[in-house]
Amino acid sequence: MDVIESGIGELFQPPDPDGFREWVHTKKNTQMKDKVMAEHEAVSQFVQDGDYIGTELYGTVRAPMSLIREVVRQGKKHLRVAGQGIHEIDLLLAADLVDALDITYVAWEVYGISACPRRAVECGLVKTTDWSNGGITWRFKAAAMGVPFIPVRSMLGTDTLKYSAAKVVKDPFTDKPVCLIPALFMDVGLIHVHKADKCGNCRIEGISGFAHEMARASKKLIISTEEIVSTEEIRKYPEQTVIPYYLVDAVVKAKYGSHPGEMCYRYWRDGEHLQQFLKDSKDPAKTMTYLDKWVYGCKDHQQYINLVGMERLKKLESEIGGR
Amino acid sequence: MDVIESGIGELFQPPDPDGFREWVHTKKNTQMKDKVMAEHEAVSQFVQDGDYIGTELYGTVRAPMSLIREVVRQGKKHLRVAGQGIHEIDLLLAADLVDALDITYVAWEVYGISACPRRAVECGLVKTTDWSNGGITWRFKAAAMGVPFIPVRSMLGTDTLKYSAAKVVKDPFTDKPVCLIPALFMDVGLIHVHKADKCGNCRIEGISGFAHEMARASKKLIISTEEIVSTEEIRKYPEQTVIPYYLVDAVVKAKYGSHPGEMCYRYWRDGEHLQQFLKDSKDPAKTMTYLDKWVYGCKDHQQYINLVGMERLKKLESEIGGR
Amino acid sequence: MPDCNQTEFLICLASKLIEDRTTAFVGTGIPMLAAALAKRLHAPNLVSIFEFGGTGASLEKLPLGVGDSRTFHKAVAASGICDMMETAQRGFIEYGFLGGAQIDSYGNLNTTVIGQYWPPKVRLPGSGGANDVGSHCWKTIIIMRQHDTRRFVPKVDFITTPGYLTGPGAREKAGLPPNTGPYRVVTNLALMDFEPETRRMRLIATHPGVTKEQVIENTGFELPVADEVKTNPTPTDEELKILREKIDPERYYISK
Amino acid sequence: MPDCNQTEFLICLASKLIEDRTTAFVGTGIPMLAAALAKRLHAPNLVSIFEFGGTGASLEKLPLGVGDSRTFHKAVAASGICDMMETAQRGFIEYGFLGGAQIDSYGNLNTTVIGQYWPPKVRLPGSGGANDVGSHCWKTIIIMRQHDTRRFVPKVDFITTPGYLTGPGAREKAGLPPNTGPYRVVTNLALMDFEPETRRMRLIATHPGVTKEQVIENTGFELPVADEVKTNPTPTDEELKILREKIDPERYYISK
Repeated sequence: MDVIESGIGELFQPPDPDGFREWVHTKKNTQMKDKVMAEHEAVSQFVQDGDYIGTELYGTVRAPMSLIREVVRQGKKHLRVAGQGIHEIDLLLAADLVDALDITYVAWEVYGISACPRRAVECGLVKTTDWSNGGITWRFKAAAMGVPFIPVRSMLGTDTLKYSAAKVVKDPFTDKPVCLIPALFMDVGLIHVHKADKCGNCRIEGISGFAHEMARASKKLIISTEEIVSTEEIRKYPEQTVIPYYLVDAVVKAKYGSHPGEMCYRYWRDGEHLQQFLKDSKDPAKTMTYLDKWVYGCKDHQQYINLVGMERLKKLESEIGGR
Repeated sequence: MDVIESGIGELFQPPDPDGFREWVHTKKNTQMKDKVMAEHEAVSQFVQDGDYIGTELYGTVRAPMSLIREVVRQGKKHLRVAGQGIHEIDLLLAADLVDALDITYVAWEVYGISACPRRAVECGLVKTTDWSNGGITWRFKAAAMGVPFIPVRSMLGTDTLKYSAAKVVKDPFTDKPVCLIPALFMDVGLIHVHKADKCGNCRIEGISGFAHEMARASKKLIISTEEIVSTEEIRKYPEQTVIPYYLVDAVVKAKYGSHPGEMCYRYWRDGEHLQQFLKDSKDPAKTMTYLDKWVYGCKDHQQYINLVGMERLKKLESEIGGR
Repeated sequence: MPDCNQTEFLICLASKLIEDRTTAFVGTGIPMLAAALAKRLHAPNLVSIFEFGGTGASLEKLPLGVGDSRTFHKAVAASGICDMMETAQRGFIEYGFLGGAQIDSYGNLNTTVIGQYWPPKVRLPGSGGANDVGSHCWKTIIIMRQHDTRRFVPKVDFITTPGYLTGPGAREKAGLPPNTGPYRVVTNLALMDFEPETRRMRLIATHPGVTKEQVIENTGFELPVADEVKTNPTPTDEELKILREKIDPERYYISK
Repeated sequence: MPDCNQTEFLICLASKLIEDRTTAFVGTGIPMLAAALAKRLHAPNLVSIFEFGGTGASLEKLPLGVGDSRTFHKAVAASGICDMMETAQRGFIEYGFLGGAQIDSYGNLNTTVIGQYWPPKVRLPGSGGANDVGSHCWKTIIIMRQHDTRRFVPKVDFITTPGYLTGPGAREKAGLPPNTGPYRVVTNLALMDFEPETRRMRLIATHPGVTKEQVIENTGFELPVADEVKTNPTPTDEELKILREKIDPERYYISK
């Protein structure tokens, strides 16, 4: 099983299943206990300068926006970041908190392209390693499986592979080339869910994106949730638990925590807010004004919500599709 | 990435992701259409002599027993079989339909050990290749992922590996040995679920065992279901669909389809029936008497259910734990 | 040209490429509109698959992104990205839709950078799911809104997504699944396929009022021409009405 | 010996090895009873994990198998086998419970065949989840109901599940996760651990009325003896009452 090709991209977080196991064994608590805390406490306790962090799903859809705003507020520096990047990564980049990006897609879909990542990457301030969307998610999956890599049939033959840190080997069973994707064990995962109990057992409605994988790939895991439910309720439908408590370090209550993004079955995205930011992002000064108002200007998520206003939020609730 | 060790076990179904893809492309229909049919039709149309088949979960728990009885009734021969083996594999072995077993566990847990696999294997009638339970399930998972293998950290250093068809290689990322488990793409998968719509969108309550993986690893997939629900109901809670319709070839209505095994939240196992079979299994003649009565003697699942009797079934329903 | 803009023309043309009773891996933008239009017209049984987990949504309202709640509204399944990517990897998805900033004659696409890799002259969005779609779907349909020599280039700056790579057999040699690859290229000028022997892009139809020469002129590499070059059909009134009134009434896409 | 049978003694002893506030990978049989007993007495916060997906069940009723509905009754999660095996593989499970037909001095276990591999003299159940549990859990507790020289052998016919393989460092060399391996062996005669320098089984405590010599005599390999050999505690009346009345009232296991 010879290595045919090795991507030349930097591996910002090399796969280390044994290191992850050791961390779990010495630092992780498998006791079922109350982990509810304020976002300030969760972020200050579990995110450190230099950490490799990941966010799920992406900026306009069920993203842990209230947690990301808190990370920016606390000015956690020299972060290395993975994930689909839209509004959440823009905020980190605008606040100059990121050293390196494992990147797959940093645009705003229907709305266009944000200027934040372009500025950061084009002037060489932020290092990048590129992956396909499948590729980066399979990196989480490999970590979630507790193995150093998984084989996939993406990225082969392309510069996406060449500039990644994947490898191509000859499969010893079929003798055909396959791409090996290195596992991505993260220091911190941030995930926003519909329901969690106080111990961290979580439910997600609708698509689960890559929550299953990222939760399992994170040494430290902070959950924000629209709603806290009882453990009795969790125990009634155990098959609905996507993230079991033992993966979770902190549970933060954050109704409207995905705003300005959407939360399926709960509230629709705030298109006006998003498009305004996108416009502002073209101008570094206006980007800072946005941060001053919406992030630094709010002491916590509650103040942010007050600033958005209940009228707007009720409107967004009325705009989301039902079941 | 050198191969350090290769298991000497026979690979009864070598991994062939390209062959699977080609099969899907030319033989599988992605149209949403009515696939409800009688078990006789499903088995005669989709199971052939010599097929490699798999069953989920296992003999006493949410197993496709009505389908297995139909396979025995139709006398499908020279089967190669994977999966946890309890009552379902006993029936196939007792009827002398199996040439080869990818084996992980063939006992009856609390009840003891059935004589059927012992007889078949000890006299050399049935070839075996051993895997760990994780190992064989990861084979389904690799197939479900569409790749030729996945790396795991089980089986290393043991005879379980030596007599399997796994390989040990040096991981090119960490330089440590890992075990590569070859994908197991099956000809036929048989899965029993709680609810399905007529197109084959399936829901499972409680643990999902390895249904997700086996459904995706099967070229042909026959579903039996306790209940047929409307597609509207399926569309209301799309996150509950464990098996989407496009994987499914046939949907067979089979209330009490797991009998004598249990079906969580529906009916408890029929301990008396199971223990009687286990006793009978020690004696080849009595084993045949069992088959004559419970399999060959019933023209279909409905006759089997009539033979069991509603009184017994209602009692089993009353014995299962609620939510 | 009919009384519609180029985007509308593109969408209607792309929509017609989708056969009924199939699956399509649908990305942000024109693919969503094309799939929604096909579903309302000639392909009611089309199952659209979105990379973050939505399968078989009703598409009553136009999704604004590949993870939004409309991608699984009344869907038959809502799972996650790995499940969808692996569904494609196992060969279950017929059509994939792709776009790009640059394309070469083998259909290789660039959506990553203009210029060197890092730091780049222009940083583009990146692969997203494109590389996976282009690797695993049986037939990828490439949509390029601007057919010009800046975009149709002899060599893309970065191969984000594999077309036929360096020619016949190259995909298989690289380990990509056999018999996959670009199927059609739809642009604001014309429709192209890939010549089976050489795997090079070939002109097969032009839009009304567009000449072969115009297409060739706007292509930065040698573009073979099929023996018979057809004229692409103008969108019908019905198509335009549904597109404008039902699918994108807010004109997120079709006004561009 | 107290007024209880060997199985009951074993269960109570195994139960005491489980610390509170931990996770245990629970297999069919004695492990289920030991976990249920621990949960009702000294380890109310024990989270039991069953290989087919049950996590943190109430264990109000005794499961009859690792997939039955009691393994996830009022559980906090009910997923599938891959999730559970990978949870162990990632290092989240503290204790694993194993048994076997044969064991050697390094704690290697055989549950596959007696005699050659195929056709075997006696076909045993196979690995089931044992190999995975023994590979990934931090501490595996081995339960052997019959301590005799037929079962405690110099060389097992087949290494189904890894103990310390050939000695110190062998697990790591084979690629197994570091710092894992057999922790205790509980039998009908005694309690053994594994000597840290040699990784060989060592006698650390005998049951009441059992002598060191008896244990050594019934062990088919050289069995080192700890400096201080303790006497294992007799089950208390409370333990036996709970075991007989609450945990296994139908005597599926404890009558054996």
